[in-house]
Amino acid sequence: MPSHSAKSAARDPFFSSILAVLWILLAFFVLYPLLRLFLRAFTTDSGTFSLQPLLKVLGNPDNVHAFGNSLLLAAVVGVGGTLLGFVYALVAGRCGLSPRWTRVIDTINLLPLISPPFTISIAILFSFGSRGLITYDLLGISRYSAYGFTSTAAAEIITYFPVSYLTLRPILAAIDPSMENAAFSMGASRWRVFRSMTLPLAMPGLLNAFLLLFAASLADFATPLILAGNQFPVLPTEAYLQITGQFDLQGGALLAVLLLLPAAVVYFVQRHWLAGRSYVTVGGKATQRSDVEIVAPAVRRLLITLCTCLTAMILYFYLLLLYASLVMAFGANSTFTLANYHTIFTDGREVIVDTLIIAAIATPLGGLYGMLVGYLVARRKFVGRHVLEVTTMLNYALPGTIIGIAYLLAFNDPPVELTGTAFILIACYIFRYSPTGIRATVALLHQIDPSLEEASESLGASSSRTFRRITLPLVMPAFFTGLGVMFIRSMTAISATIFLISISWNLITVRILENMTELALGPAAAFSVLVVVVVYVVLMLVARALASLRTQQGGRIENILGG
Amino acid sequence: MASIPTPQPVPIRLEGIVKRFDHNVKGRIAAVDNVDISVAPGELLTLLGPSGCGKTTTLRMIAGFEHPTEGSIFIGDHDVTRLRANERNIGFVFQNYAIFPHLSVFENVAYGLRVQGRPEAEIRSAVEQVLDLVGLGGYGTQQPHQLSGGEQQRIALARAIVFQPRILMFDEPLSNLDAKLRGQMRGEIRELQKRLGITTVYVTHDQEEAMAISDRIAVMNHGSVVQIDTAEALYARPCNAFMANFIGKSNLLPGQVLQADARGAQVRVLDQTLQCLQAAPEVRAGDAVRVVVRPEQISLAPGGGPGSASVISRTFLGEKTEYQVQAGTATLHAVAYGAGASARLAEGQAVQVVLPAEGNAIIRD
Amino acid sequence: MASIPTPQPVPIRLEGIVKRFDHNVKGRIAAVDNVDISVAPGELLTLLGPSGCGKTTTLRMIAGFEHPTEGSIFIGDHDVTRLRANERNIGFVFQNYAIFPHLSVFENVAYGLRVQGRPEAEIRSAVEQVLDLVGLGGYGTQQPHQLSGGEQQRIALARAIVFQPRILMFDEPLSNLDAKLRGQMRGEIRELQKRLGITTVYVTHDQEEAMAISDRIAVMNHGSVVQIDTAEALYARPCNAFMANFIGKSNLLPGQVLQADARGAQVRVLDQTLQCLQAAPEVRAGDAVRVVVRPEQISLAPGGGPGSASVISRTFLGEKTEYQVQAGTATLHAVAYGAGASARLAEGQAVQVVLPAEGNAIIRD
Amino acid sequence: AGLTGPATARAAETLNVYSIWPEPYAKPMFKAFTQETGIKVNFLRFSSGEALARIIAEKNNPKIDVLFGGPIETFAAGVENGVFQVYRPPSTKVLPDRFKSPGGYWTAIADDPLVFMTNTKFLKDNHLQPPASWDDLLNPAYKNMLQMADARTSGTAVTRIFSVLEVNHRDENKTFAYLKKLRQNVQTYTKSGGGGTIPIGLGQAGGGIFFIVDALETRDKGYDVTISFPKEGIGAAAEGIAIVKGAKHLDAAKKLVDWATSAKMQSLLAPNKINFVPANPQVKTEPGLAKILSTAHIIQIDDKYAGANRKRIVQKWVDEVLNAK
Ligand SMILES: Nc1ncnc2c1ncn2[C@@H]1O[C@H](COP(=O)(O)OP(=O)(O)OP(=O)(O)O)[C@@H](O)[C@H]1O
Ligand SMILES: Nc1ncnc2c1ncn2[C@@H]1O[C@H](COP(=O)(O)OP(=O)(O)OP(=O)(O)O)[C@@H](O)[C@H]1O
Ligand SMILES: [Mg+2]
Ligand SMILES: [Mg+2]
Repeated sequence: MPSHSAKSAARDPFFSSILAVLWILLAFFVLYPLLRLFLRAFTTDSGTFSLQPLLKVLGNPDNVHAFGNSLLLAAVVGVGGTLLGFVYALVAGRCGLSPRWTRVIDTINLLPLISPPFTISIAILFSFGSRGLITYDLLGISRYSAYGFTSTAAAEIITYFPVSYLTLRPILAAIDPSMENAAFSMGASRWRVFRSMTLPLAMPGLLNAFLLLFAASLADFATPLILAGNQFPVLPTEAYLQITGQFDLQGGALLAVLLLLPAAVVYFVQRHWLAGRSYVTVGGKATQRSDVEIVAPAVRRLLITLCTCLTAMILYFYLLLLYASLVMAFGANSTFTLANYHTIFTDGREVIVDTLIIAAIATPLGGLYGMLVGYLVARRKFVGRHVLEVTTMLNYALPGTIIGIAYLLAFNDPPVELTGTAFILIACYIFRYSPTGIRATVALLHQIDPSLEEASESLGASSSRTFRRITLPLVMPAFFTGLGVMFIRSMTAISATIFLISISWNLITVRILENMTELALGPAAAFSVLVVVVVYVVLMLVARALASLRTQQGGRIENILGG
Repeated sequence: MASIPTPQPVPIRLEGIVKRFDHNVKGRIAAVDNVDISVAPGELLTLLGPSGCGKTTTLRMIAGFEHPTEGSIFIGDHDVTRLRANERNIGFVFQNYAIFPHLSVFENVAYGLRVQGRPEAEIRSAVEQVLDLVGLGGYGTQQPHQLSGGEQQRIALARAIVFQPRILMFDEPLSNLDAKLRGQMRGEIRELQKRLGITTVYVTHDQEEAMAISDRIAVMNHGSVVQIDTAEALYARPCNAFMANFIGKSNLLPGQVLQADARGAQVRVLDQTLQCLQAAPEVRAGDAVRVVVRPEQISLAPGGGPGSASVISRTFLGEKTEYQVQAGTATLHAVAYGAGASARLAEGQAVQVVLPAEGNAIIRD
Repeated sequence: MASIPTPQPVPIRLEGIVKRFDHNVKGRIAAVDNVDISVAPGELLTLLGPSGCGKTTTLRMIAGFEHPTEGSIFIGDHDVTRLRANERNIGFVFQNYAIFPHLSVFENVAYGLRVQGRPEAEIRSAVEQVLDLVGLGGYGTQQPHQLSGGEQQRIALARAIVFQPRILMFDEPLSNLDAKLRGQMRGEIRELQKRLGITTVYVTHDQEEAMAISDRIAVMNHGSVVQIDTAEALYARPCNAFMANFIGKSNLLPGQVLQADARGAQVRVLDQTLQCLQAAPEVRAGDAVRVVVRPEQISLAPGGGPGSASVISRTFLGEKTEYQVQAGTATLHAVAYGAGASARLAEGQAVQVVLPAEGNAIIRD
Repeated sequence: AGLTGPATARAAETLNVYSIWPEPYAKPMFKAFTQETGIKVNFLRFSSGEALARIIAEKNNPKIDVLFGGPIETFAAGVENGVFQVYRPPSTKVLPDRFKSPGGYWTAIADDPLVFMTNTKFLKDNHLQPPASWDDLLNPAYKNMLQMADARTSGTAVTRIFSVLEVNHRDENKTFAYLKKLRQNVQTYTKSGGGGTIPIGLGQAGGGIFFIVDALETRDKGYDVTISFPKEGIGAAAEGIAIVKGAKHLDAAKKLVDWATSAKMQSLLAPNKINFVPANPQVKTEPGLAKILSTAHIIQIDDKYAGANRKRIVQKWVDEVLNAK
C-alpha cells in the first residue's frame, strides 16, 4: 500500500482555482488586517518603524509575568480540556452506551460551547464564591474566594472541552477495531491496549484538540477578566485593558502579538510529532465490527460516573441560568416572571434577527471553508502548504479584541470600507472560528487511506466530485464539528464583535454583555436561554436533514448530536 | 525465536457454534451454523471453503473477537466462550493484516514480546530472526505504509508467530504472496508449528495450501462444516458433489451399480466397468449413482475408433495441459502432464478415453 | 453491462520508468528501475513477480496515482506522464480493495456509472448484472463492513469492470478467493476483456493465474523486467535461473556442452546426453552450462541398479505427488501424477531417473 | 438592516451616537430629543473603554457623531488622542468649571458622587455599622470581602483614588499606604465600575465603593444593600458629551449637545429614575436623591491636579497596589 502519492497541483483546475481563491481571501481577511495592526504596533510616535516598542513591552516584568501565567493557563486548559474531551469520547464511543444516552451526553455537553459570554464564569462565581450556592449554602464554606488560577482554569476547561470532545469522537469511531483486537490477541491487557493502540492512534485528534484548546485559552480574555482576580494577570486581559483602559492600542497589539509565539510553537510541535508516521485506520478493506469490550467494566463505571457528575454540574449551571431568567431579580426577588422574556422579544427582536441572519450566512460558508482547508492541508501537496495552514490559524490564536481592532483598522476606510456592514462580521467569524473544523478535518483525514480517493479518481470522478462524494462523507463528523462550532460561535462571539457591530447590525451577545453591565441579570439570562434554545433547534434540524441525506446513500457515520 | 519453555499443547473444541448477522435483504442470516469442530493438541487444522462461507467468523469467535450467538468454545478444559481475547493467548494473523499503522515494522513485530515483558536484548534478537525468516531482514525501521501488500502480510505473519502463543490462528496469511514465497512460508509455518506443538487453526481459500500444510482439513460451505478429514481422505473419498469439486477437480460421471457389497461396488460408466469404493450409506445393485473421476486419472490417447471422444478445448498451463473432451453426452475434464504425446493433442482431435479401473469414489446425492 | 459503443482499444507504453522511494535503512531505493513495457491494444499483459518487486508501484504509475521519478508513460499516442488519474479513464482494482466504507455495495459498484451520468435505470440493471457475475446478487444493500474478505474483493472487481473503461488494471484481484471462484472469475475477466477489447494490465503473484489469463507475461524482479513473453515461451525457454524457478519449478542440472550449432546443443548431464535448445548468446562445445529440467519431465521408476537414485521425501498433493530424489550429488525435484506406480514410491526407496531426451533449455549465467 | 452599505449614509436628519450610558438611561433621553427636534438618533451602547477604543480606531473615517455619557475621564483621554472637536454649547456659561473641558472639547451633563455600598446582611452577621470613615474599610472583618473597580479600566476607580488623595491633602505617601492596606481586604478589582454591585447584593462580597447611580440601581432591584458616606469626604465624577472630529452630521450633533447640556434634558433624569445629579445648576436634584446626598460630604477633586497626575497615579497604583506581592 504505497499510499502517499504526490498529486501535482498544476494539472488540476478545480484544485488550483480553489487554492488561488483561498489565498486571496486569506490575504484580504487575515494577513492584511494583521499587517495593519503590526504596522501600528511597530510604529513609533515619530512614525518610523522600530522594534523599540516591543522591547519596551518585553522589558516590563509585569508583562513577562502575565506571559508566563498565560502559558501556564493555556497548558493546563489544553491538557485538561483535551483529556476531559477524550474521556467523554471514550464514554460515547467505547463504553457501549445506548444511542439515547450518547445523545443525552452530547446534548448537554454542547451547552458550555453555546454558553454566551461569561455565563460559565458568572455561574462559577455564584456557585463557588464566598456566598456561593455550593460553597456556602451547600457546603457551608464561607469566605472562599472564587477568583484566581483554579477557577479560571476550571471555567475554561469546562467551556472548551466540548471542542476536544467533538474532535475526538469521530477519531475514536474511525479506529479500526482489528488493531485493538490484534493487540488483545497477543495477550495485552486492556490498559496496555489503550496505552499502545487507542491512545497513539487517536494522537492526531489529541494533538489537534490540544492545539485548538491551547490557542483558545491563550486568546481568551473574557474568562480571566471575570475570574482571574488580581493575583493572576494574563496577557489577553492585559492587552484588552491596555486598549480599552489606557487607550494604548500599540501596547495592546504588541502584547497580543506575543501570544502568537507559543501558539506557533505548539503548532509546529504537533506537526513534527505527526510527520512521518501513519495513522491510517480506515483502509481500503472494511473491517468487521467486533464484540470485544475495550473498556473494563470497572473503568467503564468510573468513566460514566465521572462524566455523569460533570454533566450534572454543567446542567446545573444552565438551570441556574434558566432560573435567573425566570425571576424578577436573581438573589433578591424570586418572584416568578416572564417579563425578561417579554423584554428580549420586544426590545431584543432586532438583534435576534440580526444574529440569526449573520449566523445563517456564516455557518455554511465557514463550515465549507474549514472542511476545504482541512482537506487541502491534509491531502494535497503544494508549495506553501504549511504557510497556508499557519495563516488559517492566525485569527484564531489572537485575542478577539485584537482581531476586532485589526479589522476595524483595516476595513474602516475607503476603498475597502466594510465596517457597518454584516459582511465584516461574517468574514470575521469565518476566518476566526473555522480552525475547529479545519483541525478536526485534518485529524480525521490522517486516518483515512488515500486509496479511497484514488479509487474514485480512477473511476473517472473529478477532484471536485471525489471531494464531494468520497472525502466529504468520510469526514462528515469533522464537518459537523466545524459546522456546529461555527454556528455556535456565530451566535455567541463577543470579543471581536464588540468592535464590529454597528448601528445596523447589532448582536445578541453584545446585548447580553450590556445587560450584565447594566446589572440586568434577568434579561441577560433570558437572552442566554434563547441562544441556547436556538442553537439546539438549529443544530438538531441540520443534523436531521444531513442524516436523512446520508441514509439515502446508506451512510453510517455519527453526527454532532449523537448516534 | 524466544526461548521460553514450550507450553503444553492444548486442544480446542467448538460445540454447536452459531453466529447470526443481520443481512439487509436476507434478514437474519447464520454466517456460522451449528459448527462442531475439535482440534487436537498440537494439531494444525485448516478451515477451507468458498468465499463467504464463514471461515473468518469462526476464527474470530475462537479468538474472542466475536461472541457466538449459540454454542460453546473450549480451549483446553476451559469454557472460554465468554473469556476476553487477551486472556486466550492466541496469535492471530488477520485477513486484513491489521498492521499497527503508527508503529515501525520492528515495533509491530515486537509487540507481543513486549506485552510479555521480555528483556530488550531477547526481543531484538527474536524480532530480527523472525524478520529474516519472512524475508524482511533490514525492514525493521520502515513504516507500514511504505510496504508492499505482500510485505505487510509477512509482517502480520511474523508478528503472530514471534511470541509463541499457545494457539495460532491464521486467516489467509499467504494470499498476497507469490507461489514460491508462499511455498516457503507455509513450510516455515508448518515447521515452527510442529516444533513448538502449537495448536493451530488455519484459514485458506487455497486447496493446495490446505493440503500441504494441514493435519486435517475442515471444509465449510454456507456456514456449516461439510467434511473433516485428512487431505488424502478428502481427495480420495469426497462425501458429496460439492466436496468432489471443491477439493481438486472432478468429473462426476453418472453410472449404474452393477453389483455391490460392503467392500466395494462395480459401476458401469461410459461403457466401462469401474471398481469403486463403497459409499456411506451403502449403495446396492441397480442404484443410479455418480462416480468421481479425477481429471488426472483419465488417460487420453490420440486415435479415433468406436467409442472415441473429441477434444473441445485445450489450455496450456506450464507443467500440465488441460483438456475438455466430449465423450458421448458427457463433457470430461482431463489433464495431461509433461510434454508427452498426450500433451500435444489439438482441439477437435479424436481421442480414446480410458477411465481408472479401480479405487473410484461414489456419491449418491 | 452498460451498452455504450465499445471504445477503440488503445496501446500502453512505458519508457524508462524509474520510481524511487526513501527507505529508512537502505536509503533511496528504486522500487521500479528502468522499466520498458509495451502493451498492445486489446492485449492482456500480466505483471508477475515476487512480493515487493515493484508490481503495484508500476501499476499505480500507469493509473496516475504516483508519478514516475524518471521516464514517460504513453496511452494511445498521448504522453500521460503528468496527466491526472481521473483523466486517464482507467478501471483499477486495488490490492487493498479501496472499498468506499460509507457507501452500500450497490453504490460502490454504481460509482463509476454515476460519474458518467448514466440514467438510473441503466445503472440499476448494469450493477445488478455485474453483482450476479461476481456471485453477489442480492448484496446490493449490504454495507462493506458486513462483507467477508473475498466478498469485498469481488465488489472491488465489479466496481472496476462495470463502467467499461478504456483500460483496466488489476492488482491481485483474486487473491482472497478460493480456487474455484478464482478460476471462474478469471474466466469472466478474460471473456469480458476480450469481448470489449479493453487493454489490460494485470498483477498477480500466482503463476498459474498469470498463465491462464494472459496474452503475455512480464516477469519482474527487484524493480526490473526480467523477461516478457507468452506463457508457453517463458516456460519452455526461461532466460535465466530466476525465471526457470519462478515460472514453474526447475531442476537446474550442471552439464558440459558436447557439441553445439545454431539449432541446438548436446549436453552431458547426470551421465545422460540431452538434446537442448540453443541459448542466447550461443553456447559452444566445452562450455559449462546448466540445463533446465522440469520436475514433471523426470520419470521415476522403482528399481535399483547402477546409476540409481533414492527418494528423500514424498509429499502427497491430491492430483500429484512430489518427490525429492538424491541422484549422485544432485538433489532432484520430481512429480508423479495420478495414482500410478510412480505415485506410490516410499521415502528411502531406490529409483531409476530418466531425463527428457530433447527440447531442454540451457542457461549460462 | 441592509447587508451592505455603511449605515451612516442614511437619511439626512439622523445622528449616530455611541452611548456609554446604558440603554435604559439613554433611550428615553434620545426619544425626547427626537420629539423635540425631529432628529432620529441611532445609538450603540458600549462601556467607556470600548467606546473610546472604537472611536480611536475609526479616527480616519468616523462612523459616529457624538459620544454620549460616560465619565469625563474618558473624554479627557479622547482629547489626548485628538478624536473630538471643539464645541461650546450655550449652557457652558452657567456651568461651573469642573463641568467643562478647558479646551472646549466636552461638556458635562451630570454629576455622579461615589458612595460606600455594603450588604446589609453582611453588616449584621459581622456586627458592623455601615462604614462611615475610610478607615472603617480597613477593618479585618472585611478581609477578602470588598470589591471595587480596577483603575486601569474604570473611571470609578480613578475617582476613588483621587478622593483618597484629596482626603489626605494630596500626600501620596499617606494615600498609598492606605490604599495598600485597603488592598488586603479586596477580593477582586473588577473591570467595570459597577462590576461589584451584584456580588455585593448577593452577599458574595461585603461591600465596596461605587458611583451612586450604580448603588441606587442595585438597591432598586431589590438587593438589600446599605449606602453610606465617609465622614472625611468622597469625590464625584462628571458625565460628559462631546462631538467626534469629522462628524458627518455636525449640525445635528451640535443640537444634541445643546440639548443634553440644557436644563430640559437634565430635568428628565428624575422622572426616569436615573440617579445622576444634574450638572446644570438650573435643574433641581430629585428630592429622594437629595436626601441621601444630604448626609454626604462631597469634596471637590481638582481637575487640573487630577488631569496632570492621572496617568502617573494610575501607574503607581498598578505598580504599588495592584501588583503588590
Ligand atoms: N512509500 C514507500 N516508501 C518506501 N518504500 C516503498 C514505498 N512504497 C513501496 N515501497 C517499496 O517498494 C517496493 C515495491 O513495492 P510494490 O508495492 O510495488 O511491490 P509489489 O510488487 O506490488 O509487491 P506485493 O506483491 O507484495 O504487493 C517494496 O519493497 C516496498 O517496500
Ligand atoms: N457484520 C456482518 N453483518 C452481516 N453479515 C456479515 C457480517 N460479517 C460477515 N457477514 C457475512 O457472513 C458471511 C461469512 O463471512 P466470513 O467473513 O466468515 O466469510 P469467509 O469464509 O471468511 O469468506 P472469505 O473467504 O471471503 O473471507 C459472509 O457472507 C458475510 O457477508
Ligand atoms: Mg474471511
Ligand atoms: Mg502489490
